[in-house]
Amino acid sequence: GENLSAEAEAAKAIALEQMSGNVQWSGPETSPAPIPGKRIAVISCCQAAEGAARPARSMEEAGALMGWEVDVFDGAGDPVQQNQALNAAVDAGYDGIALIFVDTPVVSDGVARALDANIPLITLGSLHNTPAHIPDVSHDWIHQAKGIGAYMAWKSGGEVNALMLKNTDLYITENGQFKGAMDILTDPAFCPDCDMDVKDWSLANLDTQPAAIATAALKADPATNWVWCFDACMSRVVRTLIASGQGSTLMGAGYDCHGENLGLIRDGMIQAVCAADPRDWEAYALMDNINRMIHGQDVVDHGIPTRLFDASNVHELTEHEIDEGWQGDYDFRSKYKELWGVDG
Amino acid sequence: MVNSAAIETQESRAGGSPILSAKGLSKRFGSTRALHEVDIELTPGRVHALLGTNGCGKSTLVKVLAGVHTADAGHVEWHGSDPAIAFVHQDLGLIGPLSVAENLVMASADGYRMTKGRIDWKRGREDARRVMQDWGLDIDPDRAVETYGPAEQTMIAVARALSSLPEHGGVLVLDEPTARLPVTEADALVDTLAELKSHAVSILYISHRIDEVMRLADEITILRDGARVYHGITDMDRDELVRLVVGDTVAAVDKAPRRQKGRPVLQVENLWGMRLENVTLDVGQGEVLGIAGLVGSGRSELARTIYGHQPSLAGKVVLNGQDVSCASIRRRMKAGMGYVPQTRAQGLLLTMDIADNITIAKMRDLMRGPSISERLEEAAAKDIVKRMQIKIGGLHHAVATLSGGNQQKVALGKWMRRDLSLLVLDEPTQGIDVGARTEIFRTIRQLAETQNVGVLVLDSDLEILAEFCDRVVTMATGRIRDSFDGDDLTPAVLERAVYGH
Amino acid sequence: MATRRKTKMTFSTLTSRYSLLIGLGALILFFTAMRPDIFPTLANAGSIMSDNAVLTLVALGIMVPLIVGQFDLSPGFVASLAVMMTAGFLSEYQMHPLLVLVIILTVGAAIGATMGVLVGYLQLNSLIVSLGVGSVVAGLVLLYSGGQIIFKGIPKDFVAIGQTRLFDFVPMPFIYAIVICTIMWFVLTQRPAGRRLYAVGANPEAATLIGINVPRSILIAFVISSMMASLAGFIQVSRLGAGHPTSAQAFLLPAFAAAFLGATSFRPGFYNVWGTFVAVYLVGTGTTGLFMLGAESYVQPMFNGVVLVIAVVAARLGVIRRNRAEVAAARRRIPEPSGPSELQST
Amino acid sequence: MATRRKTKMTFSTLTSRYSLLIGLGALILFFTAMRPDIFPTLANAGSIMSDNAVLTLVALGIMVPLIVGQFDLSPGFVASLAVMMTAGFLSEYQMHPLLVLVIILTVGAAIGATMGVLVGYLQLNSLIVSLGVGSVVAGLVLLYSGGQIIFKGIPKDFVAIGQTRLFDFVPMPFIYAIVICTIMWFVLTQRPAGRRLYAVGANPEAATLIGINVPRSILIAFVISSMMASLAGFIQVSRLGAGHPTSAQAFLLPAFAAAFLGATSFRPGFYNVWGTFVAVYLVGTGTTGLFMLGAESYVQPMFNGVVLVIAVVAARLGVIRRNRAEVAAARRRIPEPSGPSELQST
Ligand SMILES: Nc1ncnc2c1ncn2[C@@H]1O[C@H](COP(=O)(O)OP(=O)(O)OP(=O)(O)O)[C@@H](O)[C@H]1O
Ligand SMILES: Nc1ncnc2c1ncn2[C@@H]1O[C@H](COP(=O)(O)OP(=O)(O)OP(=O)(O)O)[C@@H](O)[C@H]1O
Ligand SMILES: O[C@@H]1[C@@H](O)[C@H](O)OC[C@H]1O
Ligand SMILES: [Mg+2]
Ligand SMILES: [Mg+2]
Repeated sequence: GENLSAEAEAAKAIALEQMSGNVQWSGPETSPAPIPGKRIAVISCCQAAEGAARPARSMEEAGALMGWEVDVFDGAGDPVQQNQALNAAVDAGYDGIALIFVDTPVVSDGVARALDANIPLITLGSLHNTPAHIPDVSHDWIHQAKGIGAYMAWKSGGEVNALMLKNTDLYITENGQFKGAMDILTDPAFCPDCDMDVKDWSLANLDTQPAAIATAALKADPATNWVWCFDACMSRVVRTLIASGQGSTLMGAGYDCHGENLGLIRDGMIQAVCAADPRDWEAYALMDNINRMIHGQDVVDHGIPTRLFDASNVHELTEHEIDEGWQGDYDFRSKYKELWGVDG
Repeated sequence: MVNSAAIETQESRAGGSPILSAKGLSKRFGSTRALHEVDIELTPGRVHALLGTNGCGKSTLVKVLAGVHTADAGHVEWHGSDPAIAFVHQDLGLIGPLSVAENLVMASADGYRMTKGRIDWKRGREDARRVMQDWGLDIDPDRAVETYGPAEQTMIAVARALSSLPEHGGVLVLDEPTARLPVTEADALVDTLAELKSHAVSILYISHRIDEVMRLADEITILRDGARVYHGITDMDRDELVRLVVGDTVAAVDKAPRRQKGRPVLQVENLWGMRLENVTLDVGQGEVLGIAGLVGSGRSELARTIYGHQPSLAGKVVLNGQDVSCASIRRRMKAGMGYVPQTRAQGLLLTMDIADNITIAKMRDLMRGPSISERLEEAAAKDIVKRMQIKIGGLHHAVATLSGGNQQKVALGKWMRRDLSLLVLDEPTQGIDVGARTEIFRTIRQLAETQNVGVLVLDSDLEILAEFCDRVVTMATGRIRDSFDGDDLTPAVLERAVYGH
Repeated sequence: MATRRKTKMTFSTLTSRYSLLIGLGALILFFTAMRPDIFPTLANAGSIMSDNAVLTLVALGIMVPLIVGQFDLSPGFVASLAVMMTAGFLSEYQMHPLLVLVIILTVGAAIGATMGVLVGYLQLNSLIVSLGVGSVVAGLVLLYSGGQIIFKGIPKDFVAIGQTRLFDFVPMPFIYAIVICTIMWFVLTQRPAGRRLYAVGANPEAATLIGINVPRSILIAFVISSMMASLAGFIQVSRLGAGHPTSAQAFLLPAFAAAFLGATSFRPGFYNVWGTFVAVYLVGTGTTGLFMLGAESYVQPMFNGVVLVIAVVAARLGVIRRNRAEVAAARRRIPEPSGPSELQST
Repeated sequence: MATRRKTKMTFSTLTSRYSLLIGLGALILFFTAMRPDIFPTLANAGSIMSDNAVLTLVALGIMVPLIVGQFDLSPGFVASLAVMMTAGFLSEYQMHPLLVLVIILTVGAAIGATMGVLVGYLQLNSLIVSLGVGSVVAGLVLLYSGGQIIFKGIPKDFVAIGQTRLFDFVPMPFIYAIVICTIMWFVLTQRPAGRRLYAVGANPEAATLIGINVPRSILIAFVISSMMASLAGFIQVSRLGAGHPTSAQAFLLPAFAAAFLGATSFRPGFYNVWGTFVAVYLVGTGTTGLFMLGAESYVQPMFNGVVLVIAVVAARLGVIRRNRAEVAAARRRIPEPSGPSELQST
């Protein structure tokens, strides 16, 4: 029963496409057999963040299947410590190193040493930024972000008045999540009447700044109908807005689809949509690519899917997925076991 | 050193049974023996004086009694129940930022007065005002203690202790209460204490002022290096008592002939300050000029202003013909000034070691190449320690661990390393024992005579001033009143000039 | 000290004593003038009250060690532990909130007591002890939470504790803050126990000499600080309805800033309850107002910094002005040609 | 002060004076025993040296205000500003690194001078001033960078300044740190100027009375601290190859921890260069060692906390043990034990 403008219809099409759970395997069909006993160092940007801790756990899980020893290092959100961990991993002679949400340029000292030492190095969540020959396994961030932008345009009939809470610490949030959403929101073909108020914040102030900005900005401009930032930020914003009795007419758009945020969406608490990526799957894909690199082969694209969830399709997730995150609507675990010729 | 076996211990004259007896108290600080098997008893209605040179352990004994230090051995026994005991500690134990009234109530036996669960500030303030009036002190109970000068603070501490004693009985321990008091106030305090005897108060009294002790004490205990070397009644004469305390005879003061003042090193011209009014005076080369006056007469402000530690409002300070009125302390030092402030803590780097404190005022002569030579530094420090007879555990012990008197010697000693033309000393011998006091003044005179240093001494002890100074001026309410020299300069004359009797 | 009432107050003493309050007033007027439509509303006042209540508790807490002359750098970590324990116990074991409160206050007290013993009795440096203990507590938070947010199973009526507004206006957390401020003010200024804390901070040796148990005072101060941090964590969960493992760590610097700022007002030179309270709300109001004006995020830290510096400078200028007045008064005594005194030479 | 050589040292004095060094040794032995294959390698030693060199500079910097009795809470922000300016100027304007260095040192000096004037000459509380100024600087960083990381266009040979290892072993940043430590040690202990700084910290009033310009000393201390923070930021960029706007803020607490820890060793009771240096590397070695043992992430903060507390406790127990030994020796000299002291306090 919606009466949508042509632009909004166009946006809707993009969004709907990303909301369906129609996933096909488009990854590799073969993989070299893992050589048992390899040691892999996983350096996580910050184990205190669920979005990084979750794939770290899955890498341990996959490593166990492959007969590998996987050690997780916590970079504690600090590039200095991340670099220190990277150096330690190089010095300890690991057979492969994985970085989770650690931007390679920010730890270029350790990266250079790893490359010098010919240790396979791969990232999750660093886009394909410099240096180009460090592969990243994660999904297509821009594509996914366009879905979010389109969803926003669609749901407000092409009249988005958004507070964009842009985190500035990570390359992918800026050049993936933010860029993709803005691509749609600033495109007159989808969003002719859209108005975005962009506010920066940094992870150091995750617990204070986004919420403070949001409460004030919302009062200053009651016409604001969207607030945008990734899930960890969104949940803090939502909870603070609710605590201060605000936000009844507001919608929230986030990334990651953590359990907490899916709960907010289901309960109609401000957040309306989130964009999920199967981070466990990405972890398996990363281990698969490291396996290839150890064998001296090229990495391959694993065709990681993404999906948008809102109140209309959140019920399609299992209880387990609400706790542990979306699993990609595909039994990737069996697929990788098959590829690696292992079982467990 | 006197052979301690030669010192007899007399039994005290019977005077009622003791209320408190300490037996075999021993206390060490690192390698320093502060107390060694000391026995002492306090008896109601009697004043027990505790004497001894600087660092012999007097304050340590007081702190053991107060429970601040735990003795390594020995014990303290109370006879009778629930004694009220009040202290005037050597460093007073006042809380500077808090008001006089609060300092009083906080430490009083019954503490804060409460009304309906709250502190009754009004009553506390009134009580404090009354106490101040009782002791004839012009002190505002609302003001922070730290805004008062040392003499007033001492009186606050004394008033606090006295007011917390019961009508009858109780124990009062005073650790050099008169060191910072001018003679009139000191006399008044001694009178008060004498009166307390009739209220059956047991008093432990520490002082370096032998005359006070002679007047007040019923029995005395003398410590040397932490050990008791004498205990008995005060039936000896002054010189004998001094000999017992110092362990040696103090040579009769060499009545050096008063000297004519030479070319002036310091000229103060029409100086005005917060309290100073049109002060004009000068100090000649090699002259020791004393300033006498009541508390609050502005002596210390004059000293501070001359040294540049407090700005003047108008007028001139001229040193060796050079106008230094607007110069920094550093420049005045370079021009030849030295200064020892009246508050000891202001003159010392308490947490730093003794050698540092002695050498900090002049390091140029300690350099070996680009760095300070440890050997030269230690030699320099050792030299001063020897010259000033400072009792130390080691050159690298913190100054804070020295006894009060020895700290004072360090504060003064550092100036001996500089080329001085004027030395300003504000109460230089407060808390210094009789033997050392003479030594210090001898050193000062020597400095004046052999090196032509002009010395400006502010001291509340008029006898000392009369003895050692070439000339003494008196101050009252910020003004210079009289000047005495030659044969006019006697303690009696000074007393009349200062106190008007 | 508390004996100030009688001192005659000049206008300049008054303004310097209440500079923070004046600053807060000025800020409110300014933002009201700028955004008369949205700033001076009950709803906005309510959210400012609510948003800063938890910080108020942490700031009051650290103030107590500051009063006895010690630093407590741990409250952010202790509050985080309380956040995670509160959320965890409520959701996992369905404990009664009161029981949870008792448990986390006990844990807080134990942490505070640990620091208090190390600082008070062993006489260790409080900065290093509280940093060390805080670091261990941070580890405990990670251990307990694994970095995960706890959001499920937090009962509705528990959240009501933090989100209800009295008369649709005054948020409960603000009321808790006010109540605790009042109690602390009472104890610190009207009870001997509080006065002794100030004595310990001003001069521990002298305090010892007048029979105050300095180590115990320090112990108590740390216990209070940690318990306040725990309480703050508890209320934080009820406000937000979830437990974020790092949410309370951000309180550290603002809490110190508030306590320092507070010491410039009301009772200048002493850490005091109402100064701290107003300081928290001064900065909080500024933050909200600035963002309402659409300020970029870099403006907020700059504003905070400038407020801090202005407040201390203003307090200092008050003192300088008073001294000047005294000097001027003294000058008036000097007879006419007070200039270069060449009148007389010896 | 500098003169400790001659004092006779007992075994227990030695162990307590060098407890940090002993701790570092013990840690190295422990990790070597646990991971003999990977821990005790030249490469790993090099990495540890390199990874902690920047922190060393910040810690040495804040030590100077600590010596004059003041706190500088700003160096994390100042270092961040230096990081962003260095990265920005190199990449945007292709400036020569030396020019960049001169500029950021000048900016650092200006920031330090601002704090120094406020603290030294206006006699404002250093905690609040440095927090305030630091906060303003944090705003500047955001303003300049928009929070963005700068990593493009940082020249290779600039990065070499931070990443080269001499003889494939000793990293350049470590060499800078050692050189600066040595200079600072020399000035602080061997030159009158250093003595005077300690004197200011011990008693500013007494320092004034012996002709030391206390305000200027404080000014200088803040200037040094800020310049060291700037230098640290500069080297940080060359080490990491990018400018991260908040990466240097994490230095604040570890830098203080190192300075405090350092003051328990070498010259116990005084902030000192080599103590600080060893403290940084003690904690840094622990971090890497724990990584190599594959410890869970919660272990890291706990380890740091425990090290801090143990270090101060050990230093303290050293003192207490010394006193005990002396008391015991004294007792033995006392002819007859006079029983337990049943002292009574008032
Ligand atoms: N806290 C301490 N630490 C180390 N040594 C101390 C300490 N307190 C006192 N001493 C030492 O104990 C000895 C006795 O000191 P005490 O203060 O009792 O002397 P005193 O008789 O009161 O001297 P004065 O007349 O100068 O006040 C001195 O050598 C002093 O250096
Ligand atoms: N450097 C200073 N500058 C200004 N005022 C000071 C300074 N030092 C102390 N005062 C003030 O001077 C007063 C005490 O004066 P002072 O020290 O001269 O007292 P005093 O020694 O008892 O007096 P006098 O020396 O005249 O007998 C106090 O009010 C104190 O606050
Ligand atoms: O979505 C991302 C989140 O998962 C990660 O933890 O932090 C950065 C975000 O961009
Ligand atoms: Mg004494
Ligand atoms: Mg005086």
